[in-house]
Amino acid sequence: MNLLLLLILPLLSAVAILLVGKGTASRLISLAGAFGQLVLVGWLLFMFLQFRSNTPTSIYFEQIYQWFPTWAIQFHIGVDGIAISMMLLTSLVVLSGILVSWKEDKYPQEFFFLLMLLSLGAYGFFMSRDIFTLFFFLELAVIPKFLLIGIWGSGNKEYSAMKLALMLMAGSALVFVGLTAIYQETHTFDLTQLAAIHFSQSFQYLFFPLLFAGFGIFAALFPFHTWVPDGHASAPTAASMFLAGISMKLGGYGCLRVASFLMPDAAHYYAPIIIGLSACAILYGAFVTLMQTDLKYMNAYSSISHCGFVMLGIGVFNTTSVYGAILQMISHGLMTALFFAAIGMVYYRTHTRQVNEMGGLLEKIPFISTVFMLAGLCSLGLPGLSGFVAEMTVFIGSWENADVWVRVATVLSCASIVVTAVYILRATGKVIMGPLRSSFSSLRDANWYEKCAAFFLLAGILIMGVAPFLLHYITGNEAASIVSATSTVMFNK
Amino acid sequence: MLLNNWLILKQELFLTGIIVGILVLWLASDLKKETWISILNIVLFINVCIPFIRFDYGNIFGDMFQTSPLIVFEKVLLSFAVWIISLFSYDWLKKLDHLPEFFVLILTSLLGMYFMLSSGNLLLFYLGLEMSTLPLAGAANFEFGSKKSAESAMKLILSSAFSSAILLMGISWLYGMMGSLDYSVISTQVGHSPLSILAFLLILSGFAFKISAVPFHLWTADVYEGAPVAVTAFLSVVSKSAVIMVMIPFFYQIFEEKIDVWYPAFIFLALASLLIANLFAIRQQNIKRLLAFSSIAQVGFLLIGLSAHSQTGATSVLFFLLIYLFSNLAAFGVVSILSSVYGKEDIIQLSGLYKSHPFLSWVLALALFSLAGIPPTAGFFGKFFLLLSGAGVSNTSKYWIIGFAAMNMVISLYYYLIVVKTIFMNQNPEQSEAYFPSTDPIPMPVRMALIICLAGLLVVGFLGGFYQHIFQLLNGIN
Amino acid sequence: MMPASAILFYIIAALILVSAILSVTSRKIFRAAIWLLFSLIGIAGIYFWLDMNFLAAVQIVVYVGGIVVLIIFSVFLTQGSGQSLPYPSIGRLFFAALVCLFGLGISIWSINQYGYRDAANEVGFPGMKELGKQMLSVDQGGYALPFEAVSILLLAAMIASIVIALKKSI
Amino acid sequence: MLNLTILCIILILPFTNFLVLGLGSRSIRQPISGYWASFTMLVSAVLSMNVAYLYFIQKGTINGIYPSVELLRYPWLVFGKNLSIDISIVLDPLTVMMLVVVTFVAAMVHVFSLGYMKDDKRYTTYYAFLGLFTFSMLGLILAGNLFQVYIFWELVGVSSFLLIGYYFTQPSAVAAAKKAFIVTRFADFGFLVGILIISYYGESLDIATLIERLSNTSSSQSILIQSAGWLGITALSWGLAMIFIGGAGKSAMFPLHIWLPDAMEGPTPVSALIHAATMVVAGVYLVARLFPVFELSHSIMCLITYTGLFSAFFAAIIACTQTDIKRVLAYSTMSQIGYMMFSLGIASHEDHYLGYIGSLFHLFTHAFFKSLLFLCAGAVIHLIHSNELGKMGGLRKLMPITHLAFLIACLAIAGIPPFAGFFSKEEILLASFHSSKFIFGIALLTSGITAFYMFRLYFSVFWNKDQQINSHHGEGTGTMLFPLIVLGLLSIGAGWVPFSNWLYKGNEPVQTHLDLLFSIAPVTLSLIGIIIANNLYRKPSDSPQNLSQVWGKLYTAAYNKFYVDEIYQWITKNVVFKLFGKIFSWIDKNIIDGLVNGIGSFVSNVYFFIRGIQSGKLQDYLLYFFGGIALGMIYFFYIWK
Amino acid sequence: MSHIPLQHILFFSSALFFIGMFGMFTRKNLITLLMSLELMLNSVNINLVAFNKYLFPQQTAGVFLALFTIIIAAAEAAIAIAIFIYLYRTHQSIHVDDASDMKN
Repeated sequence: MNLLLLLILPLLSAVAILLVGKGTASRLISLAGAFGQLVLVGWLLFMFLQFRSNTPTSIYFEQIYQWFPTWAIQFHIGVDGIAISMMLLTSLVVLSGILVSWKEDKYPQEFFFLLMLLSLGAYGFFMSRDIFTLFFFLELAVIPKFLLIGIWGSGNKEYSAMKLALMLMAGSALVFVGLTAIYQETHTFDLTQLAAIHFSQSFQYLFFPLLFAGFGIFAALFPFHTWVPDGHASAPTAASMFLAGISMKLGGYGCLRVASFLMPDAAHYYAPIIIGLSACAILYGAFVTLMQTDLKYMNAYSSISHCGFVMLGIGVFNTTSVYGAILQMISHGLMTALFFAAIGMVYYRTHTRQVNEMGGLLEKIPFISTVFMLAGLCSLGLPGLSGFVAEMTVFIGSWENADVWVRVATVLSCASIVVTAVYILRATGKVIMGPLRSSFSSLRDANWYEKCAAFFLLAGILIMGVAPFLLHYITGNEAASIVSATSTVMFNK
Repeated sequence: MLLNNWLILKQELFLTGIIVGILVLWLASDLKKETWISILNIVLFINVCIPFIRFDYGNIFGDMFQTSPLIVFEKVLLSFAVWIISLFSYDWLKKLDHLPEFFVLILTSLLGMYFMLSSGNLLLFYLGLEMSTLPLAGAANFEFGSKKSAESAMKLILSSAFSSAILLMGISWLYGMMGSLDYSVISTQVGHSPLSILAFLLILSGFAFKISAVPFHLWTADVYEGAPVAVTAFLSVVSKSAVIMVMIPFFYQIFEEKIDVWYPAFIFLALASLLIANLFAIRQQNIKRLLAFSSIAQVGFLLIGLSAHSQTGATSVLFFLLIYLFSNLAAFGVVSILSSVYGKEDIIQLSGLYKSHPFLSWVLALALFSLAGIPPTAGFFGKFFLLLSGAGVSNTSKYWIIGFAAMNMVISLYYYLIVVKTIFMNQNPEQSEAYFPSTDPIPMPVRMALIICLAGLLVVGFLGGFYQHIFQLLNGIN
Repeated sequence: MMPASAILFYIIAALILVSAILSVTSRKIFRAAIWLLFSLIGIAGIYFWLDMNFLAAVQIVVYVGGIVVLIIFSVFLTQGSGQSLPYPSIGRLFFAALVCLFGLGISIWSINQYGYRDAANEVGFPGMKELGKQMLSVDQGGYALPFEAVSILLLAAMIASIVIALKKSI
Repeated sequence: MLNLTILCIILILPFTNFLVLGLGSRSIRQPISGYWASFTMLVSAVLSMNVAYLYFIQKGTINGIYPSVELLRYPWLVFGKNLSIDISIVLDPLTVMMLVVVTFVAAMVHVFSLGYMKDDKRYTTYYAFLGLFTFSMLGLILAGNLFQVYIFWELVGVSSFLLIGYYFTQPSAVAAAKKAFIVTRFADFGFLVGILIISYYGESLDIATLIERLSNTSSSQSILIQSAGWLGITALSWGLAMIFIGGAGKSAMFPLHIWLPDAMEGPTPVSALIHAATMVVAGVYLVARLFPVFELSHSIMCLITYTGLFSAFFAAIIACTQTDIKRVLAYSTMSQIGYMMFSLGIASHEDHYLGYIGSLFHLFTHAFFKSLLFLCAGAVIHLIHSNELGKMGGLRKLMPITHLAFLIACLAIAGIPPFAGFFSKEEILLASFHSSKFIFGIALLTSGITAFYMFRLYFSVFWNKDQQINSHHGEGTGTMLFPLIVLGLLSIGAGWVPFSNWLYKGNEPVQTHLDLLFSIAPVTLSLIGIIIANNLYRKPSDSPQNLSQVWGKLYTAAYNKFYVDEIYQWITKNVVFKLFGKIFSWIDKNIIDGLVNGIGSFVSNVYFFIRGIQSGKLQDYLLYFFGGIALGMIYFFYIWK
Repeated sequence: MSHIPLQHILFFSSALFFIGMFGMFTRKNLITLLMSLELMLNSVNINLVAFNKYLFPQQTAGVFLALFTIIIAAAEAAIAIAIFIYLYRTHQSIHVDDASDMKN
């Protein structure tokens, strides 16, 4: 299958939205586009599985085009299991994001256009095999994010949009310096070629922190996370879903695929710091979430906590933990998107996101409340839903490291499951349970599009939660190969 | 002189022809403004296309005047920018009392740049430099009725005269050491005596002034703010590009041996420009001033690229200049409309622009994003390659420099985003109606200019082949 | 024993410097213009002293006859000649003097460092005829191109000056 | 034949109920859903008994022991080479016993709920939740993989949450549900860490493998886990202690018991199912399951013993003072589970694991009589619409069958022969007698107190003063009476099951026999308790009140549950929220976010310090211009080279 | 003339240059600024001519540069004075600091 299709489709639908214009048409086009993406990714997955059994290589559907020969920059795309599963996540989130914002009536054309652009960036990022292209797609999403939050957001939206854009830009600035250094060291941007190169230790020690912190800002690594709460809280529903569901994964994926993968020595050297920060993010994020009363802030902070698991997995960097990190990326993507969708639906009806101003919604809007509850349960790691699978894999993985520091970090991270339960139940208890407020007595339950949106995400969560072996079938080997590839590089020196 | 020699000069000759033609037409007939403008736009477009008729390269006037594919390319860029400027200044030009004179001045300036680019000799270089500046000072005064315009003209002419006096002093000392003004002679015998360093510093300051690098930049903001938008655009795009284009052979070839002087100097200028300009730009209320500081910051990036002292560095600089041309002209195009509606250019007046003028809003926003270096706009590629080549030197602290520049990109993003925010997110002061009246349709030429710029700033970055082409043009530059 | 020409040079130089200093410090603008005039004439004298007659003539024609007159006219146009110029602030004076002295010091130091060959063999310097030929020559060492170019510059300058100076103010 | 299909049917039936009824909670009409669910559960129960028959009778022993049968193993989630979560179904005597108990009690509760819940709006949802619970509980007990246990452990937790919070419009129910979930979640944290420790050293998550490796003292895993340690405690003990915390949380052992009394906010049949018979004994089940491993660590066994013992005694005392019928039952549940727990703790090979057998036997019998008690209480509450003892009294005339069932259950729990409780308790007491006199003494005392408070309950509800109940019905519907009768019969008869023939440790059944002489003491003590209760509560009188005043502070403390809740509340409020939450969010807002904003505002305010450069005065510009050159001169002439 | 070392002429021209620069820094009247500027340009011309005469008498580049500088200076002066006059009309002042509306 031609991977370019996955770039062309969002681009075409974006252009079509711009050209066709007004409201309904743009909605339909974007829906068709998003659905097309899902189909394409599904088809890609199918082809991938078929090909993999025939020809075992590490990268599939590779395409290389010369782009800037002066710099040896190629437009090099290709996928493996991890990339495909991330793309699957993207397509699900985008589709449901579009469905959720079906009734967006402020500049719908532009709204859907920007969403399409965002999805383009995400696909491109995940399929890039050249870190220049990867960086290009990483930054591509800055404009849409800024505009989505700033124009369609709520609350202190301009501040949030600005903060988000600047912090992400700062992250990519760090990444950029790292990329520059890698290029000047090797004169190539190609990931496949870079993978075979062993950087000197001093080089790794110097530039790994830059790359990791840079991508870490995207992934809400602990001290760099403050864009997350404001950004997520102010963003419109679809943008929140995208931000938390996909955008933060770009960071995790980058940390894994670029930083740790290319510089395993440094990854090993800095592992205690990364692990410490991740454990801090996990527990700290959870405790801060406890104190939030705004639902979106809550979910945003809980995202910080959950993304800590991703970083923990990457920090520990063994087969299981990396696999756990990948699982957690996917799981968190689906779950947080669902949560934001549910919050959005609630907000759309009640016009408040303050936990204390709600109550008893289960009686009036059972569907949305159930979705809300399920998202919450997934977030607190209920077995049968995706969160459990991912978190447990990370725990097991990081426990495999017998270092005391890692052990302590792991136990602290495990402790977060309690705090998570506290805040999730507090929210569900206050929002959907309890006596119904009189002002909410005339709420109407979910519309078809909201149901569809929730359905897609829920399906993902449930499939992953009930049958994690399916995902293992797609990505398990890749996680192992990432770790083993780097360990051979490490020990060859 | 043979015909061939004249053909080498064809761009200059055609431009001179235009100038003379304008004067003749001005004296001989009484054309309407619209006619003037359309004729000029067509002629300027032809001016852009002239070299494509036939490519002639060579040195004439005893190597005083040189052309090469690179120089022709650079001239095309400059004349293209002038064409765009004349397109988008349509509204302003229509109201201008002295339209032919204005064009005479602008085109003389362009001619000066042609000479400067083609110069093989410091005399012609100096002449070209002055020729490109002095008429502009006059043109800066063409916003008659504005006190600011006169002030900016005064500041421009006095500070540029001051800088050229200093530059000239440097040239004179250099002459005293070399005994010749020819580049070919100078490049072979640049010494390392203190006087040569001093002379070189003075010359460098002249360049730094023209490209408005910190701390030689202080005239920039004031002049940009006061001058008519067309002149500001010309100053910020054409003048600056021309000088930077000259700097490539100047420092890479003629003063190559002086690299241990100009490399640290460039780095200092670059970092200072980035930092100071960004810090100033953050708080600007006037969009022309903002763009002035932004252009200073861009110079910081350009200097980092220039400091690379390699063919790739030069390529990145030229590539970036092209992108900068599109982005900045797009921004100024929108500003010129703003200016012609209000007579002033405060950022706050862009409030709610999106409601009334989505097209203008997108153009301005994308232009600013391109200046900020954010994909998918071309500015991303431009900056990426500039900094990437800047990291190609063998200097231990190069990554600090790149990191500093990268962090400055973040700061710069802030003020660009403020404008974008104003366009898209601010409410109109009057709830009912757009602050920016949408009654007047955008005139055809302006629309055309904006579309060209928009296409340019969206597409150019992706053209890897084009980059390669520039790279080949620069063969032999180190 | 210093030859007369040398003494002449020092006298002219001193005259120029003194009048230049007076020109930049005089409180009366008209006097400043006159001191400038002296200074420029002195420079023409230096050219004569250097045997550069053509240049000296140009100096007198352009500067003395042109620019200074222009300056004096503009003084008349812009203000009464009797008006005293305001004092600059002491700090500014001091600082400017400091900076200039620093610059001068550095220049003199570096000029001193640079070992100029002593006055070279007295090859006959091209005369006015030669200069004229070179001015319009298109070959090596010819200045036809700048000559033509500068004419366009002058044209533009003229047009600019006319437009600007004749424009009625707001 | 014993095969996967039959077990799958048992498992899938409740799960299908959950799915179908949950999804169709609005379209499936009221009676249909209930009847369908009850029918399927009855089928499940019958099938389970069939399984028990097949396992114990038909298949029989091999070399004197009942072999464990692995019917299913599918790698569900693979973690690297050694560890994987295999979804598995393993049958061994313990499992089969639990299977029977769970399905049977669940079926009874389903049937009972037909009547009890018939007026409820979310009737179908209720059955869906019940289905989920039953499924999870079955998954838990059938698990052959430690992590699978954890998975279903969590799932039963969430079903418990859903069912406790079933009346979600009542804030108290919501609070109770949250409390139940969070407290058990806290315990699960321990469980998780325990799993991590044990699996890391045991290099497996499979229970059988773990037991095999760890109990074989010469295996490398065993040597490692015994030698590794932290803070002077071996890794094995750490792991087991952590796992026990998990079990203690679920089984409401002190100090993690606080959720159980509050959990009574749920519908009463739910309490009968989850908080009396099945879920709360999961901790006991877990310890029993891993008993061969627990056995290895003496200190942990002690921990189990004393936790259980204290909980039993502690809960019994509180139960004497409570006035809410369900709370009394809840504390009695806690007390009984404490019994089971300490009994497990004292089991050793010296007395042929009598404690182990006794514990599980008690689990078995307790399931019946305690669920019966709850269902009776449910029937009463259904009539009275209140939980308060003060509003009840004299109900024996109105609801004779319930009365009889309740009496049977009370006698059973009080350990009066020949009711079921007698046999199981007897074994526990015997084991404790063998173990330590102190434990025996406490256990005996507790047993007496149990009899007292159960009969206090009984008399208060069914005797005492006659309440004016203006109700058109006395007994509930037939569907409510049927389970009472069945369970009543079982409460009488369950003790006669030859339990120790089927479920034992070691190579052969333990010959338990009734030592009548030994039984005298506990039975007498129980009778004394009953008599005291009779005197105090049979007729309305002031004596209970006087008595409580005599006890004074102790009574108040017990009435207030010894202030454990308050301590927890103080900790949550002051430590979790005020200390961590507040401080962290303060840090986040002020330091981290403040730093980001601070950098931002610093950068944007530097302008005000440097704006003077751009003064608008030309000559300043020129000065700066030359200053730039001068800087270059200084650098190149003085610093450079 | 050969008795005068080249250096002396250069010192002299440097002095003139910095006198002019001093004027640029301190004078407040725009026209006096222009005068100072002319001094600076003239000092350069002296330099050029002296170099040409002393060191490279066989060619004429210095003289020509000086010549063109004079011409350019004239053009510059013309435009500058026109601008000053216009500025005087708009600002009613020729004081350089009066024209500082644009600043930060």
